[in-house]
Amino acid sequence: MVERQSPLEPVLHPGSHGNFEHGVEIILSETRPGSILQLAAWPGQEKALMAGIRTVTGLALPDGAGGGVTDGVRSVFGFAPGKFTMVDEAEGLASAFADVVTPSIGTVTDLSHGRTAIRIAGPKAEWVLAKFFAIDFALPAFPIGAGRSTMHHDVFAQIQRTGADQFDIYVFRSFARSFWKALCHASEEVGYEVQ
Amino acid sequence: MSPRRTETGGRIDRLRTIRFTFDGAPYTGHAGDTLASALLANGVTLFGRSFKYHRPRGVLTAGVEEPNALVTVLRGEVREPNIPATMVEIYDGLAAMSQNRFPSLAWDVNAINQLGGKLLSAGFYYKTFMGPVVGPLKGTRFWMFCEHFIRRAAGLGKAGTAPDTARYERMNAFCDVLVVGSGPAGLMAARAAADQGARVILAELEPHFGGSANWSGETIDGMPAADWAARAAGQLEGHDNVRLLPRTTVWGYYDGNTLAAIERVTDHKETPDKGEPRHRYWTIRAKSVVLATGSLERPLVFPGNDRPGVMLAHAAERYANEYGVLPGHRVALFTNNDSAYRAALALKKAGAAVVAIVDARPELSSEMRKLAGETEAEIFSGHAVIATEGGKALSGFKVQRFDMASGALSGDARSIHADCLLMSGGWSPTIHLASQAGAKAEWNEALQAFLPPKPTTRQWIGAGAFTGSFSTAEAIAEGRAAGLSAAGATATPAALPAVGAAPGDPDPAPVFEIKAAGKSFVDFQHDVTADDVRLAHREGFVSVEHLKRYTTLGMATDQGKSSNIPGLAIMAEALGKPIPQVGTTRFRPPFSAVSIGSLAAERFGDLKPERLTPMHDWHVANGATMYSAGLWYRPMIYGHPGETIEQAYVREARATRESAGIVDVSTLGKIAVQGPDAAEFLDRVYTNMFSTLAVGKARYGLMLREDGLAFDDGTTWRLGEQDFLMTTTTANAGKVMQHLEYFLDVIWPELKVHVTSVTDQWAGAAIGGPNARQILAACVSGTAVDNAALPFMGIVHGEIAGVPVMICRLSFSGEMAFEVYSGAGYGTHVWEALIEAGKPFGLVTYGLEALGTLRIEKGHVTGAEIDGRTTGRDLHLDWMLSKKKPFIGSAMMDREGLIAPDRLELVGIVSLDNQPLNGGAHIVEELDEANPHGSLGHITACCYSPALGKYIALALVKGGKARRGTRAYVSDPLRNRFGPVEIVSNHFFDPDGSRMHG
Amino acid sequence: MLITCPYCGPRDVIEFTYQGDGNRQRPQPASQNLDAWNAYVYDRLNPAGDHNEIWQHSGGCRAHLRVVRNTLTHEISSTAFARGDHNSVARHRAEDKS
Amino acid sequence: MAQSWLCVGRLLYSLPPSLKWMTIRMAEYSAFSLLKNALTGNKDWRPAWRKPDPKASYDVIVIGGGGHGLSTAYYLAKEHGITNVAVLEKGWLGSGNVGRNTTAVRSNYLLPANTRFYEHSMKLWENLSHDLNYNVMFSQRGCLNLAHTPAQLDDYARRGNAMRHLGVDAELMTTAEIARLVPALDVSATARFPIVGGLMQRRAGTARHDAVAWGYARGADRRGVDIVENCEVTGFLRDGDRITGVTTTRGEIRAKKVAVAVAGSTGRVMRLAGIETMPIESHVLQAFVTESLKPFIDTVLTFGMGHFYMSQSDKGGLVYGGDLDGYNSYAQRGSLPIVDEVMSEMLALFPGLARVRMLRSWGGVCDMSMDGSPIITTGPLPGMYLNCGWCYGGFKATPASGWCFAWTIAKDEPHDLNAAFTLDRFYRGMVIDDKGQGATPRLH
Repeated sequence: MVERQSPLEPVLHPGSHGNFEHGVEIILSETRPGSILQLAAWPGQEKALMAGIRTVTGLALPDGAGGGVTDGVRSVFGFAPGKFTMVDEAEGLASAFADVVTPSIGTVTDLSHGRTAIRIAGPKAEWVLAKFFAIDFALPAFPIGAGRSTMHHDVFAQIQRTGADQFDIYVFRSFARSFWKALCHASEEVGYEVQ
Repeated sequence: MSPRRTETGGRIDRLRTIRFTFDGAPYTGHAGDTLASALLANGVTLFGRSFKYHRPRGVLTAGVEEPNALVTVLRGEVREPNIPATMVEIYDGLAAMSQNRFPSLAWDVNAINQLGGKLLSAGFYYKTFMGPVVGPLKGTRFWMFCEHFIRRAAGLGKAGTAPDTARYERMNAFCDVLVVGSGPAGLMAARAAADQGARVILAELEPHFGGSANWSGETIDGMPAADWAARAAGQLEGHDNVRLLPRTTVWGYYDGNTLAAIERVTDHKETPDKGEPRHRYWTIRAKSVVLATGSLERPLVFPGNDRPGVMLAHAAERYANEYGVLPGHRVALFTNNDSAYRAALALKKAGAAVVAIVDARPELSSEMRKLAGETEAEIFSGHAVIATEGGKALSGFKVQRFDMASGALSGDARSIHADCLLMSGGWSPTIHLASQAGAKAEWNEALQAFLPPKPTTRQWIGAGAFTGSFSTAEAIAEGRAAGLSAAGATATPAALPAVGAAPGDPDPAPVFEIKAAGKSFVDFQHDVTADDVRLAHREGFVSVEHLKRYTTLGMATDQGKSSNIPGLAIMAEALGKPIPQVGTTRFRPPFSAVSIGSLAAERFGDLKPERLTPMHDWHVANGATMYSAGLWYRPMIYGHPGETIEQAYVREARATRESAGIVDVSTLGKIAVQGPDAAEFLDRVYTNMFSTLAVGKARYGLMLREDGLAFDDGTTWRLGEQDFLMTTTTANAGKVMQHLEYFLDVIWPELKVHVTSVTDQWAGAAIGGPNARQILAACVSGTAVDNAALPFMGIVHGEIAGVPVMICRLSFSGEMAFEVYSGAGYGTHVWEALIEAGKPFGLVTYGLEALGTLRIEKGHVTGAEIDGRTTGRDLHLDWMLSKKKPFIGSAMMDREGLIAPDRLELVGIVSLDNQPLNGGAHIVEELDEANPHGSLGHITACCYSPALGKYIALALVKGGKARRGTRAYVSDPLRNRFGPVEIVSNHFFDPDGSRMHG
Repeated sequence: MLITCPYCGPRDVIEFTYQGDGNRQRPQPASQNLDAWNAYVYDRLNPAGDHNEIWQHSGGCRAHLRVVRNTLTHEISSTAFARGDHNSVARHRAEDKS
Repeated sequence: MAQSWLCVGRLLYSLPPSLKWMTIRMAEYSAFSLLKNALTGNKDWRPAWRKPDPKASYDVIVIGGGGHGLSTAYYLAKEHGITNVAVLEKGWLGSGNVGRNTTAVRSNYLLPANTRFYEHSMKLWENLSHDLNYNVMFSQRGCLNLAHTPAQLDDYARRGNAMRHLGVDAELMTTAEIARLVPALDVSATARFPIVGGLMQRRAGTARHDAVAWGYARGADRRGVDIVENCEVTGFLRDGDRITGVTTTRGEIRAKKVAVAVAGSTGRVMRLAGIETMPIESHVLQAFVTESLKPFIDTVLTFGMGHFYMSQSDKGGLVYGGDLDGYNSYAQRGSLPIVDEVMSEMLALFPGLARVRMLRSWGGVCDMSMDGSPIITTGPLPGMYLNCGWCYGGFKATPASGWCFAWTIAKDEPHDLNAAFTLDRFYRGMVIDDKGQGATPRLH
């Protein structure tokens, strides 16, 4: 199998950077999932779609806008009415959904190449992300598993909280390198490690 | 020991000595000093020069409202102009310079302007400098000649041109309660809200929390107020739900309770830590705001009130109590209210001699008489200061008997020797943020001040001096109540900290100006005098906005913080109206000036992100010159050493037509259009039919705007019955996406269609030329690519080098051509495989220039022709305007203006003199190089055509279709290019398309 | 300015694209009534006060919203999905807020 | 160092006697009157314009005491001899956009209808201070549009050539020339959007915005026009369809002709006349000024990869602005994202300004028309005349707008220069869309 090229390759420098003498408070990494799908239901078919997600992945989506769940391998979250981002470490998830999300329920759109997944973790993750996005990252406002669609100037982002101190950010592939550089720059103040 | 430093007292760290320079001269101060306090401690009294008259000026205040003592702070080559010395914390190596003087602060040639005096009265420049109406200086020349000198005399500091290497950052914050100001009211509010569990942010513009507690000399809870404040701030620091922001000015109050603040993170440091920003720009979305912003002391307006050594009473009190500095040894006080007596007493306690207390009021209360007695000053009640004496520093002043009711002066003037004169004209609550939030200030006759209205929502709540409650005890009670209320709790009775304070009546006497001979300043920095205000009145500039604009009162860097109310009062008197009828101005952001760097924040040095195609690194590594197209970067040419741009693109285009060329088309907008109604939707969106398109085929489509003008074009591929892949031009991808979403969401919600941007999902390579098919055949597996399997506009799926690809046979270049799409992560892999397969055929990579050349030869349109003003007909795309169905724009496209015969229509242009043509050149019937006129239209795109061996262009020309075959001229006066051309069809090359159909 | 997206919650105005007067009525697609088309394409109510307008949450869920906003004060009195059939989805978010 | 303003004054007196005579003869504002008054303590200056009570009727009522309303009244009196005119202003004179713009004056448009009109304005500007006997400080320091790609430079060349073919000055500048003219500019090739050249109109420049309102007010007043401040129009008087006057907060006023020049409030005022919809949206446009600085930039400058423009006032403040906030508003109150955007673009051009400070911001309400061009027309009701839709262009249009509107009112038909600026051009598909954005006002 041919390996996919990451847009971050030339700028992803593993190791500690910035003001890390007092400790590393941010860990940045690219998660490189095999599959990133958009699953979208027609109005009224949201529950059917959520059931389909459960059938294929075993993940039970909570009700409510922006709800999501992760099992560490597969993650899913709502980002718009009736629309979900579904992520799997393995490739080929689109075909698994092809029979489940029928035309009467909604559509499946493969974005596995189109989005780059960046993970930011550590005690200062909220602090660094708050430099970019005008959304409330505090845990009560943004619970674990939940997803948000937002933007930093021209860069559209979907963000899922996958841990108390951990967020997975999905950005358009073409913007990924610029965004990564900005993320590193913003993390220098607190010291960061690239994995 | 510095000459003016007290032996003890103050909140400076006397063990830490700090060295700095002012105008190159070395000085020392202590940690905790501002530049103003440190210079005062060194006996410096001359800080700056005023704007117009270049009068010598000292320090008037101790805070953000300082109008006089402005300096430029230097960090190497980087300059920061117009910073109040009162706001600069000194650090080792600080270099500050005075401004607006030449050659030196003490000897300034422009001080000659003072002789101009009455000639340079308000608005004088509107009345002169117009110059003669005939001769060489008529028109605007004479004024511009004068303006040259005026501009050089005006202005304050000099902006730097060296790039600032500091960092600026943005921070988004959310909280339940934002408390602005950390005096006793703010501290109490923050504490009360935090105790309710609310998320609290407390912002303080000074380095230390505590506000007036830091210098009031009062006691709270039996301890010095400053200690109480430090303890309260320390307790707040321990709360998880509280964020303390010192050195943070909340400068803007925007819609939706969004507040903007600037935190000066490292201005007070010699060097910032690694990655530490200089300024942090906080955007705070607060459910509720407690405004505890205090109040500002007002100067009194009297002749010579601007002489260095005259300062606000509380400022002197601050210098003594907070910084351990005596602003003078022989101090006097001129006041219209009780609050200033405390200042006189503070200076006395700090070691100064208080020589006189001049009070405009005829009677003093017994408490004030007692306080005055403690200062051992001579008391002049019912008196006023009518002049000051001295040169660049105060040596004394004159007092005369003053009748408050009539303003009349009487009796003999008496001179008093003093080196510092404190003045107090009462206090104005700092209502700026409330005003920005839309609150209309209300005049309070007793306090002689504009107060904020009582809030009607929980958006904001005021506390302390901000509301006109000037005593610390009131501030403490109001602060607690405001904090509870902001947190959504109801106030319960509680024991409040006890305050030990000097007595005093908060109401000042309504005295603003002492009318006597000499210049009495209202706006210190801008040199607006009381006479200027009266002149504005005489000339009819009586509304407060006219007053401001005509005299420039309140337009200086302090934005009228000290001058607004005295200015209004003088105008009110001239008009014979009460002050509130003259009006107050609405305050607009910012509260105080903010660095532009902080507002650009993370975008400083990084205005826009770069958008890169999957093959970007390959292009750069292989010699491409990259071209920024919107946010994207695209190869312009792959130049060989020594080649010009024209040579490179001609080579690339020629090779493509002779053998094959490949170009990165990943930037094309790509939108997945999916769902049972997708075909119906496309029929409505495009001018031509898509429901009839077979699966596995693509079609070229044109979209119009609702107004009937051309919007965008591209091919759309039918990948499945309910599954289309739409392509758009690179530039319009976002606009087309929004256009589609709007119609689906707002106009036709009944259609079951999803649209998704998949631009980034696919890498695209277009390969074209006589050998293109053979090259594909050499590397594609899993499908045939011959004419049967892959007819024109057909789509096949296969593999290249182990990667799944989707290939559509379509042509922009006019050659036998294919677009090869693969997953973006495989883009470079497929690209390299294609190039490898093309090697035996001499395949070239080509860039935007050759792409443009090939399309011009074919007469295809792009954004240069679909420019928002052309119709489908103008571009000869009539054949695409279906008559079988309505579509977006169909109803409006036949209006008279859109079918007029003189519209600009697309034509081809051939240079007849074999010289290059220029984009943006115009086309005329008759050449007139001296007086170009009669434009028929313009060239939209041009190139040297290797296929035709000529310079050619596309152009939009009036009635262009009918002009085919006629002569005309290019007229390009901007580039001095004139010459004959022939107008031809836009289809220059292979008009019947035999090449692409193979 | 904050606009409360029924799906995403209160968000900064920077995330939204203004799509104008929400009172405009698009004629039937096949209509040849040029007056009606002219009114739809070019005429605006433009009131000084409450205004019924369309916004797209382009930097968020990308849904179009029908917003009633006062053009004198910028106060927003209501937001809902322009697509009526999405408004039930919004309930959860509204409950989160309260 | 001949820096003193006094030196400048003295220069005036050293002019040849004939020129001096010309200067003095024409008006009461002059260096001599200034000196004379200075010697008498400035006690004898008169109000710049009277404060009359409104009369019961006029030949023409102009609603709106902004730049356009005042210039209309001025040219009605001066060019057409119609002096029985009232200008009604709801607040203080010049409180609308003439008092809150970024002062640029230029005629560098693409489409002929706009170019001709704005060039007429430019010619009036060039003699305006003399004409009004009021120094409006029109400074022809040039306006430079920066181009950042060769394609954009071609686009500018198209516009510049269009101007030249109508007799308007325009030239292209190279990066090196630009660097010499504006030394603080980042002209490096490594800039995110490198500067590849620019389009310069040398005759463009800036003027002192408030002075324009005051100068026209004084000029109109001296020709007999009544300027009535604090007089808000609350309704229209009608005889059938015909407009015969207005009701105001200061009583009813009748007139043969009622002209509306209230850009920013057009929707509100037209609604009083029963016209509910217009091809206009009111949007807020912010502007900014820095603290005073010594001379930093000697031209008006615009950024090509965003929406940013800047000049420096004679007082020394950098005056600059950018895009609309992007939504309907009558609030004169801006939003933060535009602040950030404008400052970012400013620093992309001038990294050295990061430590300069923004002092003041304000918002103006713009009538954004559906094609970005203005409306100066008879109607839409009998007895009414309408001037609106100025988008960003209102200030520089002030002289020509008043001049053309006065013509239209006096002669009941448009002048050639405003013949294209009709209200029905949208319906007819005759839009004048310099930006090519269609009916999307926030994009004009």
